[in-house]
Amino acid sequence: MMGLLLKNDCWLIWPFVLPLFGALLSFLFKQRPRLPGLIVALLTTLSSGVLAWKLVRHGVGRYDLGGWQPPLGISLRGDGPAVLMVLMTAVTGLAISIYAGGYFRSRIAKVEDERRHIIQERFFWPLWLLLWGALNGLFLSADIFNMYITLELVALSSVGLTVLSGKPASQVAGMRYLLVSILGSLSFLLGVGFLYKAFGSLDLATIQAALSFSPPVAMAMALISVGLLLKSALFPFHFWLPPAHANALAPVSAILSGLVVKGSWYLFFRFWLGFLPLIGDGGNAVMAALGGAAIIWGAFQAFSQQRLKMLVAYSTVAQIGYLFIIFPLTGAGAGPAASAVFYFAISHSCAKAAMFLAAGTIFLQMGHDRIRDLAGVRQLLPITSFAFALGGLSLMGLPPSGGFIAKYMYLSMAVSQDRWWLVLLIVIGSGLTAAYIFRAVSHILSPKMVHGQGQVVVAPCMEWSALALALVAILLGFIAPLPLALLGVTG
Amino acid sequence: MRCVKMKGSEASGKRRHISLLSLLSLVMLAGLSAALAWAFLTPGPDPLGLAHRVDAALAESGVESRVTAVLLNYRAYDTLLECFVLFLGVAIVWSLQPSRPVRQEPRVDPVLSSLVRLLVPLMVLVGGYLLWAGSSQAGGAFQAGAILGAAGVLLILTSSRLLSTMPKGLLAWGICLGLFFFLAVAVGAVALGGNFLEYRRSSATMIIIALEVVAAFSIGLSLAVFFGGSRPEEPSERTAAGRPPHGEGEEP
Amino acid sequence: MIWQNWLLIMIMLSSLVPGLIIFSLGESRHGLRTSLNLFGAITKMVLVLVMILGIHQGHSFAVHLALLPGLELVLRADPLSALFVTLSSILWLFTTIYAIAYLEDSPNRSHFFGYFSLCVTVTIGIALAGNLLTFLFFFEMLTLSTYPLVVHRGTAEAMAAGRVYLIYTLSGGLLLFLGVVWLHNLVGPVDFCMGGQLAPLVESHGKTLFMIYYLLIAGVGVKAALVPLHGWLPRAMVAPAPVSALLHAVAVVKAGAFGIIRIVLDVYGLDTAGELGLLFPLMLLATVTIIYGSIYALRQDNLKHRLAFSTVSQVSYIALGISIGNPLAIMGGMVHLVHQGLMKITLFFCAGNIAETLGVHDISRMNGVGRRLPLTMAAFTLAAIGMIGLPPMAGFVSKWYLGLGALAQGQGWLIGILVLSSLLNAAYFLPILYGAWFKEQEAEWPDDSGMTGPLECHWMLVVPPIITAVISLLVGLLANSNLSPLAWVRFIVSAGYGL
Amino acid sequence: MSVSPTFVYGLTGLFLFVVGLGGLISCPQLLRKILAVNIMVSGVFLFLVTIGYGHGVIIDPVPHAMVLTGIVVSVSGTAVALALACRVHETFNMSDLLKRRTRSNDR
Repeated sequence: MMGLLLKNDCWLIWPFVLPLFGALLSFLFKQRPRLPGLIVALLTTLSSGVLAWKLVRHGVGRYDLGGWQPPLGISLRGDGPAVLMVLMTAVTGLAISIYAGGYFRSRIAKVEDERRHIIQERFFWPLWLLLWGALNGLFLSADIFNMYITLELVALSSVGLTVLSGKPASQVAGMRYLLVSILGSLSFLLGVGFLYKAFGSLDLATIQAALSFSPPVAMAMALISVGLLLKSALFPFHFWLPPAHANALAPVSAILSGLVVKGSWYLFFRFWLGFLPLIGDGGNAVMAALGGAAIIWGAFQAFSQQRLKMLVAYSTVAQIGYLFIIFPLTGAGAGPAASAVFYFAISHSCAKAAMFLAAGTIFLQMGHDRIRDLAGVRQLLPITSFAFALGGLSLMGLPPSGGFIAKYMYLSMAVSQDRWWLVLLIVIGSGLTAAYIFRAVSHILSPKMVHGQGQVVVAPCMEWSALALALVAILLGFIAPLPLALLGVTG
Repeated sequence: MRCVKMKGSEASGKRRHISLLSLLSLVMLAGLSAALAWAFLTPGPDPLGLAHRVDAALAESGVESRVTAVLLNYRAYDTLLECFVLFLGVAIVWSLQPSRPVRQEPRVDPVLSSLVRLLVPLMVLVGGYLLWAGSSQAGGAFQAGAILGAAGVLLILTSSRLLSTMPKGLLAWGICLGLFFFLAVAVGAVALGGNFLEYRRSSATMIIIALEVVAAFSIGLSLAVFFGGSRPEEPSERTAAGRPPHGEGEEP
Repeated sequence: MIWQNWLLIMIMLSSLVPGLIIFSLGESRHGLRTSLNLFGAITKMVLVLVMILGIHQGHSFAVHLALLPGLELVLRADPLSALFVTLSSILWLFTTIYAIAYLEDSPNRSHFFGYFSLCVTVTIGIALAGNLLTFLFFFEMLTLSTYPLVVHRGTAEAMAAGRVYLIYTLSGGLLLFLGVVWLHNLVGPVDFCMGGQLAPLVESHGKTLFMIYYLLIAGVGVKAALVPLHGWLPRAMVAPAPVSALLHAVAVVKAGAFGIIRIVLDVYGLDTAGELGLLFPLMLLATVTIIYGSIYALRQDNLKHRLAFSTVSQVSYIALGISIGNPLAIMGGMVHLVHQGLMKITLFFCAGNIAETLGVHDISRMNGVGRRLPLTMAAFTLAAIGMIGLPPMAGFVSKWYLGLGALAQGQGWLIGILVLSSLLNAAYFLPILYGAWFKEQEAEWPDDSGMTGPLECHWMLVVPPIITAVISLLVGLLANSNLSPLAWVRFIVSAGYGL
Repeated sequence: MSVSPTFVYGLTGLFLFVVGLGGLISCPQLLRKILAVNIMVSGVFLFLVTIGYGHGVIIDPVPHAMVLTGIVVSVSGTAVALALACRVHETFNMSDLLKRRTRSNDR
């Protein structure tokens, strides 16, 4: 019986079944939700790892849920990109989970208002595990209506996590986030309706095989794109993101910036590539123009922020741009473009999550995150400061880091396809990124000695998990052939 | 005087500005509706849809109602996730910490309470019927769940402490029960050698009915909890409630 | 063979591992930190010696790591890299010794020595880079590992200098990056080999190669402080003296100059570069930098600033030698890599001593220093004379070969430049020497530490400059012996060009 | 092309979607925004239902199932939105997100 549960194809279900199960458990064990939460996080990570291994060994996995083949039933599809995203979620998610364990403990121990922190922890775990499961379900889904439901799950749990901090700013941000999210989902759902009307199927592969141009299809594509862009916070739809990401609890900020935006972007990428024959250069150019605007605008905003978490949040706005400027480069074959953009996505996920975790630790220690007044953090929290700097290194795309590899691939493709305006954009974007990162890092790593900062109040696991994540971002600068080999498993 | 005048002109300028904006959005909305109508009305490919496939597989599904077959057999995974959306809603509503004490016990209206006494059993009955009908015609777990939820809402209206006076944890278990059962069925199918959520032909009907019953119960409970609007306070919390969330150490 | 591959990695690790351990050490672990530093430095020297012997016997050393499919990180030891590695590892040892004493009571030493070791590791990486990508890889890392050293003091001035440094070097890094990517796109991965591999493309892609060349040169030119990209260098003088010494003599500026050598000789190749007309502009740039740096050095009163502009001027000899494009001139340029390093590090050690022991920073207040710090000033004098290029010092050897090469290439006017530069060098060094030795002390030293005795200050501050000064004398005196840098450079050039 | 009820329902659904969108954009009050979203939701569902009636006799049950699922999802969303709106209202003692901005501008 155990054997049957661990059959080859079965590995596709565990990355979302386990967290869903864990969400229920941690919801019920409200006295100590941390324990089931951490155990399930570990198991989910393991199962994601095994899934990746199975993918390399046996090729693309398909799984017909309920035994019904599509288009009647729903199927899961574990190809390279999907499994890579699952793996990314697992690595980032595990580190965030470990961080969260220490984070809530430190807060409960620190502040007199401990009841509220206990309640926050109690609901953090179910919401976070549900989000994790929903993300995995989203990545593995091959059915467009199923994607809608997973999107909703992701959106709702993100909103729940955003408002968990309970402070007024996060409530307003969460409200706006929720409305934008629902609007995006509805647009997506209407698009799904049009697609079903045009193709009589909800299976993405079936639809893409039968693809031909007609007004309903164009409308569906437009609705789905706008819906997903709203959720991915691409400029000019980014307005909701910075307050939501910056005002959330530290692990939540990391989850939102590192993982959640990747979910809707991933769907967008799949749809867009599948419908590429219908879209043509015009649509790609529009995406790249929006991406470029995001890079420039986000960087300027990040540079002018006074708060560390706001800076990191605006940095997310800017980095999302890189996920979209890839589209004009798909002209010479989707393979290399996918490699570049997915590599960018996974390194950004690790780096950004590490930076948000580090920023949260700094916040907890200092009681504020005004960039100007952060001198002396290095002495109190050397590991955290180092983690922040390493994450920044990867964002800037300097070697050795995953960001460097991604930037190399981007530039290489842009040069080889003679897209000089993209080259210029990437170069300028890198310069601006370096500017705002160093603005923060120069204060955090400032050698100024500051006395009387008091005792270190954060748990060691908070510092080390952020560092581990940052080190993964660095490590990605050396092991690129492995993730790319995984990504290349398609068919 | 001049000052007032300026203020007036400023205000009118503002108004003009706003009206221009709303005009613009009106134009855009009109354009959107035109585009939607165009996309809807132009003949495109007109596929058959999945109706015939659903019909062809109906014999194996274990139920006679096509919609129920889709919901709880062919696309049961969607339904599973949808139940999790409900659960998620409950978790979020409960996680929102009240910033002022829970509202006062409402004055109990004698008409309402007698109506409730009359209505609730009837609603439970109707819910049961809908459940039973679901396997062959319109109806099913969600409709039944909605009726049960409405019954719950009525009960809460007559006694707002109803949710908090329930035994500790029972509510949470009740909400999770349907999900646990659903997950157990899904994973159990794998353990028995099938696919996730794959029922054997012989037991399909029974499983689906059981699923419907449990799901209807959980759905009804969740809907009633939504109406409650916040986490029912536990006895230990009563004193802590009402603190505004502006404590120090919060991230501003 | 296995050990040959491991050797290069060990050379890298010999400074990386102590560096990482030092990062985690507490501030008070002075003894352990010192022994780790010295252990690393000495181990590295021994390993480098083994490597040189191996190269001499015809072994080849290379390590490969695939960064991307078809794109490798390559560490390879060829004679040119051996030259730079040797220079770096020897000077690192002395700088470490010096820094231990220099920073004796200052805060944040763990941080300082951690980045210090990291910086040397990265420099060694630059030296051993076997292809352009690897060079870029370490070149960018160098920026990051030196930045904390530049801002080490943490003052507002230091932070501002660090900002300027970053703006210059990161922009340069971006240009270099773009150039590398573009070139890779054209020809695939570019390995360093004498003569380059771009000759077949001159016909078809001349213009592109032209543009890539300027991107690359601009990228490395920032670190090499070519005018007008030199602005960061004088400002970076706010760093502690050992850092300045390291920046000027070993790491940053040298990495830039080394990059110019690699790009011109090993990526483009002299012939291709000549054919594309790329050498002459570089030559002009180098001459302008030489004169500009010297003139500005004259105008500085702060000793370290004068030395900084002197560096701007002197490092361009290397670029000049390469751009003349004649084997003799290349020899002159390459050997100046070593000679300038030895002399400049001596000068900075001495400047640090004077500042540390007497609190004197300005040249106008240095009158009579020679009597107070005779050993330091003796070392300073040797190095300064070498810089001016008087025989038989090291600087003379470099300039001699540069001149020979220029004549052989028919660029006689460069002799005039060399002479002018030497005169300017003399003009800004001799007054210092004169004042220090022959003038009377005018006022109390601002901050005399009062150390007297057989050695004028801490022995670890005095011994390194003396040794480097003596070495710089010896490499000039014994230039013709088989062990001199000149002999090694001749070996490199004759292997590549058949002298 | 004969005007069948299906077309009317479908167009109505799409129109409701647009109306709701307009409301969502133009109404500053949170409660109205939530109501507007619900109008949009109804529009989408109406549209989805009409898809199933494309071929006369055989009615496609899949869009129906989609609508049923969608209803539950939207109920959850609405519940969360309402609960959150209550909290925002309690915290700021106001009913919309705009008012706070204008108030602070007035000062």
